[in-house]
Amino acid sequence: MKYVAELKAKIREKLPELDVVIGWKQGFDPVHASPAFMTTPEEIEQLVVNPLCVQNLATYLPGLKGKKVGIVARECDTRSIGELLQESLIEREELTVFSVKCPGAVDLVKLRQQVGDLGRVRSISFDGPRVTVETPDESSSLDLGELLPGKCRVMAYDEPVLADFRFVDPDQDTVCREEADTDLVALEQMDLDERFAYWRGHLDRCIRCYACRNVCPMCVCQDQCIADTRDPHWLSAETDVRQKWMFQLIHAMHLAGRCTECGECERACPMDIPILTIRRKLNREIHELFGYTSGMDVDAVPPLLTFQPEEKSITEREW
Amino acid sequence: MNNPYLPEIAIVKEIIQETHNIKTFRLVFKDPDKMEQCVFEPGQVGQLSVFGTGESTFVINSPPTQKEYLQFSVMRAGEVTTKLHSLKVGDQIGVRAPLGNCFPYEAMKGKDIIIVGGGIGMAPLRTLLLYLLDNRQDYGEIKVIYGARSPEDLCFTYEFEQWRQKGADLVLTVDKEFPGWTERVGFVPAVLAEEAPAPMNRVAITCGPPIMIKFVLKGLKELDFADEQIITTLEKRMKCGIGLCGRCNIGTKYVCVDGPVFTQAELNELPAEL
Amino acid sequence: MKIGVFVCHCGSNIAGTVDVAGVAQAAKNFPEVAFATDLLYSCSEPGQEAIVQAVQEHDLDGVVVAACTPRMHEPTFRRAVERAGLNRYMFEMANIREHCSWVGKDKDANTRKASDLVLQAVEKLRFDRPLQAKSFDINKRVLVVGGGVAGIQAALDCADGGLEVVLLEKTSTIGGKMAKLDKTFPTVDCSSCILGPKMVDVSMHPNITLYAYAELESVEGYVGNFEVSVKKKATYVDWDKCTGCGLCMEKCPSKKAYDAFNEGIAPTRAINIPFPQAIPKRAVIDPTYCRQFIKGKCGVCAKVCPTEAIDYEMQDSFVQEKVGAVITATGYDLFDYRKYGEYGGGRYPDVITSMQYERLLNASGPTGGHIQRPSDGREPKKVVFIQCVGSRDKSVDRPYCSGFCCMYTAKQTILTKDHIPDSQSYVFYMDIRAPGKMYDEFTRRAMEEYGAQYIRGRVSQVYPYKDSLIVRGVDTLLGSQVEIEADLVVLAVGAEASRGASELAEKLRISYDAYGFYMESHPKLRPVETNTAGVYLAGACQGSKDIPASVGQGSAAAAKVLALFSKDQLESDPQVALVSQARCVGCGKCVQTCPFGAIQLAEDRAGNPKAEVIETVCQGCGLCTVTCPQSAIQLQHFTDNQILAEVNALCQQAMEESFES
Amino acid sequence: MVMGDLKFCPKEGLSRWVEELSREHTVLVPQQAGDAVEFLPFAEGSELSLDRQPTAPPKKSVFPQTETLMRFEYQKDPEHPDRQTLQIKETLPGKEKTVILGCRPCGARGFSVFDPVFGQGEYLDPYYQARREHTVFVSLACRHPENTCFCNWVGGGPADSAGSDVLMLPAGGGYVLRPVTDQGRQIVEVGGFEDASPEQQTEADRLAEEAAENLSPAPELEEVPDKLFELFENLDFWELMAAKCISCGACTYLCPTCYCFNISDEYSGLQGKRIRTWDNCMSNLFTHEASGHNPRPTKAQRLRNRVGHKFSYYPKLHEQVFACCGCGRCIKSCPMSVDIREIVLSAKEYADE
Amino acid sequence: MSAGNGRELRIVGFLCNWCSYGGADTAGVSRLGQPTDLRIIRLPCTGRMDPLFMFKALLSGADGVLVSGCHPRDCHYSEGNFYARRRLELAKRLLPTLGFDSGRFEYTWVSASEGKRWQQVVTAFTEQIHTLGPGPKFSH
Repeated sequence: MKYVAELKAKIREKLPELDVVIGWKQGFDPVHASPAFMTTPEEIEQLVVNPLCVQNLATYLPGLKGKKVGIVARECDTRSIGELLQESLIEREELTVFSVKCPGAVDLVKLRQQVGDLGRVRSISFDGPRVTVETPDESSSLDLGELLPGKCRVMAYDEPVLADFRFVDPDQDTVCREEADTDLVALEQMDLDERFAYWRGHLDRCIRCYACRNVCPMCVCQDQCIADTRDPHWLSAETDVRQKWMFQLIHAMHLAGRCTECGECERACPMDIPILTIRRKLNREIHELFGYTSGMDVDAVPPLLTFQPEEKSITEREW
Repeated sequence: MNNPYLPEIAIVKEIIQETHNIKTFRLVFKDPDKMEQCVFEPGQVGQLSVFGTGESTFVINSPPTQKEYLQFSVMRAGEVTTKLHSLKVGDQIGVRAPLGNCFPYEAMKGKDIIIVGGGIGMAPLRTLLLYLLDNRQDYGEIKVIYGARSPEDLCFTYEFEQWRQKGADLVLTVDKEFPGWTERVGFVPAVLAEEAPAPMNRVAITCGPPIMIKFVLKGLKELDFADEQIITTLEKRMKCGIGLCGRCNIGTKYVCVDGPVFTQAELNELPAEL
Repeated sequence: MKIGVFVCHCGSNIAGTVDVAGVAQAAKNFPEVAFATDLLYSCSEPGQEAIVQAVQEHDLDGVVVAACTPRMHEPTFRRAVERAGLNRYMFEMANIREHCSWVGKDKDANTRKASDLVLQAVEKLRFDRPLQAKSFDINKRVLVVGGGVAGIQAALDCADGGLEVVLLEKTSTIGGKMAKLDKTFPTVDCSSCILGPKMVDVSMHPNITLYAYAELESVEGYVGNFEVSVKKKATYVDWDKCTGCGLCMEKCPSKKAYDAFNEGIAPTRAINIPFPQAIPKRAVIDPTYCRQFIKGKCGVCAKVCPTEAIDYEMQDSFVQEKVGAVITATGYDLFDYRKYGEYGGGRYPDVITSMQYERLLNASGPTGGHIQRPSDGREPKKVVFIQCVGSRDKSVDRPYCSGFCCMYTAKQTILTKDHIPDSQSYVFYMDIRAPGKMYDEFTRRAMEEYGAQYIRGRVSQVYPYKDSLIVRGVDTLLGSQVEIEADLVVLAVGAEASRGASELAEKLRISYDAYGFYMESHPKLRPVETNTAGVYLAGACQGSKDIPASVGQGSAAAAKVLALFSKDQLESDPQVALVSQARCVGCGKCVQTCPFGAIQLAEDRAGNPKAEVIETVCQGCGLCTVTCPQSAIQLQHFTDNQILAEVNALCQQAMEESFES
Repeated sequence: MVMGDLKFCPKEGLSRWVEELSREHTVLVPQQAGDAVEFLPFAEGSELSLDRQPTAPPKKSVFPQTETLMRFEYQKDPEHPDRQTLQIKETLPGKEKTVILGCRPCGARGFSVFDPVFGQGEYLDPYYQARREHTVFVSLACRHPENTCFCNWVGGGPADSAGSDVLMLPAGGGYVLRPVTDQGRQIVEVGGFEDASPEQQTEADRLAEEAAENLSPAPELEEVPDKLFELFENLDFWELMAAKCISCGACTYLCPTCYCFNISDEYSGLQGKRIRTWDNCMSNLFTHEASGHNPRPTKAQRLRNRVGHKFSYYPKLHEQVFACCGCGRCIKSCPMSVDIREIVLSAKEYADE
Repeated sequence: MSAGNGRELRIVGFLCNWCSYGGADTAGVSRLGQPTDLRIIRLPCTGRMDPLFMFKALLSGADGVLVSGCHPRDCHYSEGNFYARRRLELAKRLLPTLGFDSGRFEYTWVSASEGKRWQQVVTAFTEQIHTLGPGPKFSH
């Protein structure tokens, strides 16, 4: 991105006032970017912004409470920041948001489906909507639009929820877009038995590593999660699919009205389980019931922490 | 093959309410042969199982010479200890014992002894003390400083007289004045400083709450005890008790098999992760 | 842990459709159950004794009684368990009567269900922990809201019992509806003669602080320690100076003010004292009629007032009071007689309400006790009374019986005859409800001695004819249509919840029924208590009732308060939320949702924010427990683990069965 | 190696062999499941997925995520319900043979880290041993090392045979099967394969060599155990290394050598079981004591222990062998791309200022 | 009064103490016959009803879950059922996505005086669950 130089200059300027600035840098191989915790000018030089910068860095913010933190954030990432602020999990004064216009994102699972094992990719380059990937065997030219993660196809973010500094290239378009939620639509076309079998099958793979939980910016409990306690004893330590399923429901219900659909849970899942779908379904229902979208308004109250004596959208079933 | 995870079934023979949150359990193996075969050394631990709740580690605090039962003192803190406290005489539980190392009682022969205990920390020391008293002739002076917050928080009060009769110089202390309390008043480290045992040919063994240990160690240093002369026991969260599950290590040492007894000199070799 | 299970026969109530001994036998195989038996009547003295004995004999740690609903006997058994030396929260009940034996016919199914319910209770009990009630000081002052006869009685009884009483009345005088009445049934004694002295007692009692023309603004706190804010509405007369001489009222040029006390049958002055015996006897300006307020000039009252008490600039003011208990005695309002268009109420001046008629009968009323038709002042000869106007009628959403209309109508027919000996009264009624002492005799007297003609049937229409009214109805006993030419039609309007009752209920956090009447704790056994500790009910605010019942309830509520205050300290229910400091992350979501403000954020030693429950304020609803994502705040006795244990107990078999293989 | 031991399995002969094996044994083969590749029991029609490194290693076949150690039951005498007796029943795994076919050499090598701990110390783990004894590993040598592969750092290689019973070496449109153990030899015999031709053998060796060459060169790690020990108290270093870690268990649960476990009881009514489940040293609760004390409260301290265990404590206790097989799963499965190689090298190159 | 073919299904009820538990008592006192499948768990308030209990029950093999509390505005704790309504409605709407018929879970309001209504609720819900049949199965 052309704005990266400008971004680096701004971070350099602000760094003396900040304890750390979180951004991305090149990771261990061509297709992986990695969070960068920048405290020195040299580290700022390593900063990159490209469609491989997939991590939502907002997830680190609650853990850095009390420190002056700068964060490089895409538009969708600022939604998580907005929600964190709304719940007073972080302090606005401690935060400096370097808002960057999203260059698009690559779903590595989709990339793998296209080019095979990512561990063999020698190089990857971006030229507008074209993505060129080189492996020892071949060179592929792909369309970035086809590689976008599902989360980029359900909501279009033109502007950040909040920003202290904004970086946009001239003529840069918004890459994410609002389309039908294909995963959910596909699921809802199945009959109930198939859906049950779908989840039973997928969740059976879960290894209970809790990457989905730990990467979630809205998981406030972290070390105190009820998935790990015996008082209360919601889950047993067993690894049968019930426990795994129940955990997903715990996570989803605790996120209801708070989930910012950043998709990190699904991205982090080493077993590639499509768990975002459950959260997305809840978000859709919350929108329908309460006209509410999380994270967009720092002053709003999450819908499950309030009520209306007359609920317009809830039809009381007469029994 | 011997399955080290498999507890023996034991029956609660007697329960002694020591303090408001400490109970002592006397356990007998269901299989009399096992009782017979159970050989352990002072300082070794056992894993007590309340099936359905889990297992927890406690020092066997009866002396090896006591063949009638195994004794454990349990302070109520977590899930297992709470469940243990709800046991009744006649209830059956699981026991895996003995595990871990023991106090170097052989190496202590011919030496003067200073035992410094606080609160529930007296439990592991009791087994050593009783062993020493049973072999009184092998050891020099045996001084015991035992303190607790209040007289109600002292364990084994019913045995103090016996310990004294058998030749222990028992110094009791509580944190502040209490009506009817005629023994010493003051924190354990302060009483240690007052007693000021000479370090020559002496071994110090201490066990108690971390804050007490910290100041007792400091006090012993000030009395010129060498690290090799100071012995303590460590506690860690343990599961398997046999060095496999991987959580109780400090660097290369596994508290469950390499401990719980360590000299200060040994601890100095370990990384600082207590 | 050792658990004892006691399965109650309840005579044949349970044993009739549940194999009680079989349930007890099954319970012996439940975890940690060390003793199980069946009892004929577990709540009886021998039954309770058997429980106490078994606890001691078998060294039990907890008790499950499978019997009736815990809403009935949980307190009974908790006391028994406590007598046996256990903590009273080491007890669970399995409801195998209301939820089982009484609703299922199949004995096998019922027995299985009863066993499940016992297992469920046992599994919950395994997670019960002894809970200790905390004691706290109480403020031995009581607030009585409403100065009608019920409130007056409650206030006087409390005051006589040595309590300081704050009495709140929204109008400018106490006395309520009773003060408006002429005579009272069934003795036909003068209402003001019997109420008047009580009103004076209130004004003279050293323990009673009266706020008239005042309303309850807000209530904070909890039983023993309520803090209330009282709004003293602006009267525009400084009551400390006003002597009630009445000069202002005499000279007031605004003579068309609405007279609420007289039910609007005659006008009053813009500045007025409602009636001569008013307590306090103080003037109030009605700014909607006062010329000083409407036109900005007049000032007559200010000029004539000998004590210079008039203050046109007066604003509402607020007083804070601390009390330990609240008695609500807010009474009732009358059904709007215009709602039955066919009766012509509000359209024809000679169709009036029973209360308006009362004021016509009353010697201190605007007509001096002479019955005069509102339209032309003529003395009516034929008076038709229509009963159940706004009672027992689903079509106007008043399906309940107001209970006192039959009686006051009978009284009014008697009084009519007394006032106008050549008059004839007709009463259209549905049924005569006269179950009180001397009540039925009274209605018979009205018919037999005073010749009131009772017609069983509804009136279909009232319409004007010449200078009188035709009342068309049906006599269902004769099966014929009836038409009566009446000079005056009196509608026996029913009672409905006092306007503003629901707002007050929400301030006090008490519940009210679909009609706005306050809900008592138990319809039979706790008729003056509410479900909010320290808030009691007296009089018609709980449901329509007559004077003796209201007075009785006033005394009952006072007795409850006196009993409550007989101790210097109260014990709080320990079934409250408890925060695990170690697990709380201080996110504050519980603080946000607690309906009682019972949770606050405090800091731990390390300066981390932690939720903290104010035990005496917590009501034990458990909302916070569900709100807290890490379940760090647990409602004691209803913890996650306890409910999960119940779920697991109930799903145990289902779970095994649902594995296909 | 006896020459006649080497057999050749043509590509199309593979599923027939697997089918044959699955008649007598449970055969776990990598199969596509969702977007992941998992070891699942071979059933008729199962498609082998051999092109990708399986998402999870075959660890759970020998060290299942949940192992029932024993069952217990409280038995009650209906006449005296207060007297209940406890029965404990040991639940050792059965003796049926399991074949893992198509794992990578690193996956099989992982168990060589388990063996000294679970099968050679003072206490032997009968569950592990039973499963280990009855499991046969047929490993597929790697042709194309990935960016995350570093088996050569820790003593392995694309055609490493440590821990394997049979090695499958791609060659000539099929596989040269090289039995490593007697168990392996028996397994290969089941296939009734022809001997591998010298050309096939040469090609297999050549491809293995090529693969090895494609790995980035292994650094010298000899001083790492001491270096890490020295760095123990340098919390700044560990905080820097752990900054991006989110304390999840993706790395440990997918690691072929991580063996930390938890033991807990689950019950229903009067019955229950004591289970052993994988545990994650990166979790705060791993060392959290009932008193509230935690010797490793921060992720930096936990990462220090994880890396320390693999590259310092374990080698110090077990003949300088690293507790790592270099499969790279912890790197590629890490949501935040934490790279253990980077940490080890940083420690190695760390110079006190 | 047994619904269906006589074989009971497992229905777990969560009732608030003040209204619906009382309503069920009232039904009992009035001897209003009901199917026997339901087992009731008493809660102080529907505000205590964590929707996760419902999921837990369904995943543990329950065939149906019924929650009942005070009518809105009548909550003993003023607001508990208002929060519950939002939580439970949302949870109910999630069920079909997971492969559970949303009819396996209902929440409703029954006051302490509505014994007749309670009878109708239990009867109708039990019939509904019998129509749906046993809940989805897990297999190993």
